[in-house]
Amino acid sequence: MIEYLFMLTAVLGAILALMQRDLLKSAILVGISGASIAILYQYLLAPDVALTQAIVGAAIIPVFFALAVYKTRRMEE
Amino acid sequence: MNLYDLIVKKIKDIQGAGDDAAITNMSTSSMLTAEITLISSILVALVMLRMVSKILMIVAVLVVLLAALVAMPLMPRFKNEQNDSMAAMMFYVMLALAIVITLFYWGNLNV
Amino acid sequence: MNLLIPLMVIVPILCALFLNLLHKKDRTIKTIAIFLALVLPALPILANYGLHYFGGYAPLIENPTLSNNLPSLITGTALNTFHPAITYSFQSAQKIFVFILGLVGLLAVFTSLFETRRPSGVYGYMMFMGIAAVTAILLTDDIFNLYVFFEIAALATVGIVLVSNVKGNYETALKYMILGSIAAPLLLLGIALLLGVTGNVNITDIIYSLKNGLVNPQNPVLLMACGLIVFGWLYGSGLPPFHTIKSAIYSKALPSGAALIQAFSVFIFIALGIIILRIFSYLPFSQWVILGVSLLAMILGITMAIVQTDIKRMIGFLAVGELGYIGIGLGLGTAFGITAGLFQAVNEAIITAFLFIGFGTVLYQTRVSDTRKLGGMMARNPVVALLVLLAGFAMAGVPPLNAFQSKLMLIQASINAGFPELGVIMILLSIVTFMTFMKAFHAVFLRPKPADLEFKNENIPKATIIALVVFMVVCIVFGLFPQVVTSYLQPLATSLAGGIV
Amino acid sequence: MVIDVQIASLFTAVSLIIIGIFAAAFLDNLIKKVIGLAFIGDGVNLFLIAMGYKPGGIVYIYLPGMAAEWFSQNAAYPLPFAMVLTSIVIGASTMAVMLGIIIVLYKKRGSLSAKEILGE
Repeated sequence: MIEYLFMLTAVLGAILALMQRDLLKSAILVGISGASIAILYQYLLAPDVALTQAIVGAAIIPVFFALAVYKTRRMEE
Repeated sequence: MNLYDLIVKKIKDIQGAGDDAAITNMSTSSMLTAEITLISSILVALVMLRMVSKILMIVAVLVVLLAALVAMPLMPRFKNEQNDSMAAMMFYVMLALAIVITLFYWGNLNV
Repeated sequence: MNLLIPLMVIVPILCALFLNLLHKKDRTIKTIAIFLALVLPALPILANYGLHYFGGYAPLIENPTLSNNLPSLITGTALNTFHPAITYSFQSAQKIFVFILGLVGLLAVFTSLFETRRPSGVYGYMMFMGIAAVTAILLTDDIFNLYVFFEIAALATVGIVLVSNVKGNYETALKYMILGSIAAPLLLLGIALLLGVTGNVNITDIIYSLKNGLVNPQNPVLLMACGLIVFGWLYGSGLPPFHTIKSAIYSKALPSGAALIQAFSVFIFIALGIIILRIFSYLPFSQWVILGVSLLAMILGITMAIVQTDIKRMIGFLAVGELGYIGIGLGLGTAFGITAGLFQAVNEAIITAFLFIGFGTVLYQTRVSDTRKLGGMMARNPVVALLVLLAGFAMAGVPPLNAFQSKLMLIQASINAGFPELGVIMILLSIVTFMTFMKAFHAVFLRPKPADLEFKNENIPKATIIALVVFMVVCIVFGLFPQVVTSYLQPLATSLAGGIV
Repeated sequence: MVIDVQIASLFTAVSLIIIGIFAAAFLDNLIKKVIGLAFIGDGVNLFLIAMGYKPGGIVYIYLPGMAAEWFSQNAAYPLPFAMVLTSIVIGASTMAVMLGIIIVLYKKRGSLSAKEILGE
């Protein structure tokens, strides 16, 4: 049953990430969405992909975005 | 005012005041060539509709010919339409995606 | 098992990786790079035809020692014939394509080594990586492997544009990447749908499943997959609506890079087009879509080329327009038409590279690409002017040169297939192509030199002229002896037209 | 009524793709555009994974003691999973290149607006 919750957080995280004016918050929400997808992969019987997605989707990509925001500007004009 | 001046004036009107590129002899003649090529190749391509129905072909060729004559300098508009801005490109990409999917999905199911 | 087949992909990757280790030893790098680049066109000539299974996993039917111990659940069904490994297939058509790609790559690398100040660096890396990726796209029989190398080729293209230092290159590269990041995942989605229906990513196996009734070919999901793969094809080869971004990409790269990128587009066009024809030729609609898109590409590309004032942009649009000719050949669906289309692809890859590098000498000397500010180059370099003129003749299809043969074949094929209108349009657009080229040629070479035109570099490197002469020789040889190429392309065309793959 | 997990994941994937395309097409901020593109990639990956899922199946690891036939009927289909591993890495590297270009453009032009930077 809990997998439906993660589907919901994945989609909600995506929508919320695009609605933020603060780009750093968006980066974090991208991480939340990526992490929910990683857990979803675990439920869909793909534990090895889940591991990769947990590292790439929940850690590396948000860090990329955070670094880009740090090098440019935090608030959307 | 002779015909050449009329064409130059019309091209200038469509390009608008924002474009500072001078309208030279060369650019006008290339615009004209492009215009004629565009209209003639579209008309010839429309003749291929005869595969579907001959009457449809005749009607389509006449309608497109009339429309092209009425809206005559098409090429400046075409050039403006195919500019390098992201928004225009994205619009056409989305349009193409929609057309391709629809054509393949409905076109093949209902043949 | 033929070891030279994987080497065609591995050699350029090794070049890309190891040449930069020798940084600062310029002479050594030049020698090694030229030697290794010479290997690129030589490999396909030396290699024998065959299939290469990565990891050595041949289909069970060819591997009796393994299949003896397996239950009949596996050996008794279609699983017995499926390809478990990533398969590279090297046949006669691939031989000529990889050879031409290697030749264009060799000459582009050769030119860039002497035109750029530093022979080692990111530029060479990206060029070799792109060559490796496109070679793999041509060879692979595995549609997911194709997607991976498709992405690598796109990244290499972006890399070639980024290092060029032309004004506005970053903006164009970013636009290309954003559009690519929409189109490439959708191509993957198409592949995913295909995988979901057939359970396979090997193209031969997918066709086997479709032909032998393992899956229903009229499944709507397959239609969706075909649409998405066609969309990825539009992006990969720069057909409308991607023609504006693709021609912008050509114009923002250095001339040698642009010559290479257009060869990438041509060969991606061919590779994906062949795949669409192989898998989906049973849908009558697929051929109509290929024809329609090609017609649109021809008309839009060539009419847009006339009104450009920047030489590189003009050749970029012409290159897109010429893609339409190939597509018409493929879309006609007859063996003769497909042969003509593939022959036109080979010719176009050479001629457009010839034009880019030829006009590149002007850019090298003056750093100006606007036709309105150029002039009088004929007096400085009559030899180069003559070579560029020959390139223009070749593109327009003037008799003794190669595109004449392929365009003639295309027109004959379109008349034989019952579409004389296509022949008329092709002749019309050839004439306009010639006029466009002559306009640029007049503005750059024949007109008196404007007073304010300055020369940054006095002399054209000998290497560039050698490259141009090689291109000219290839054009003339292919023009006089078209059977040399068409005999290689015929088997593939016949199998595509007959639907027996 | 409970919807099947597989169908629900496919719908999640499609909605992620649609959200991503929407963001890439309509949002003006370049970083937001790239975030949208990341969602398109995620959605396609999830689609592939959901395709390999087998309801009530097991993870595709062949342990000693399993009967081969039982395993082949109950294990998830591992081919798409192997593809997704590659696809995730490709997506991440593309993203990194795009963000790098955006940083350079910001240094040059001092803006993150697509209208300003990627206009004509």
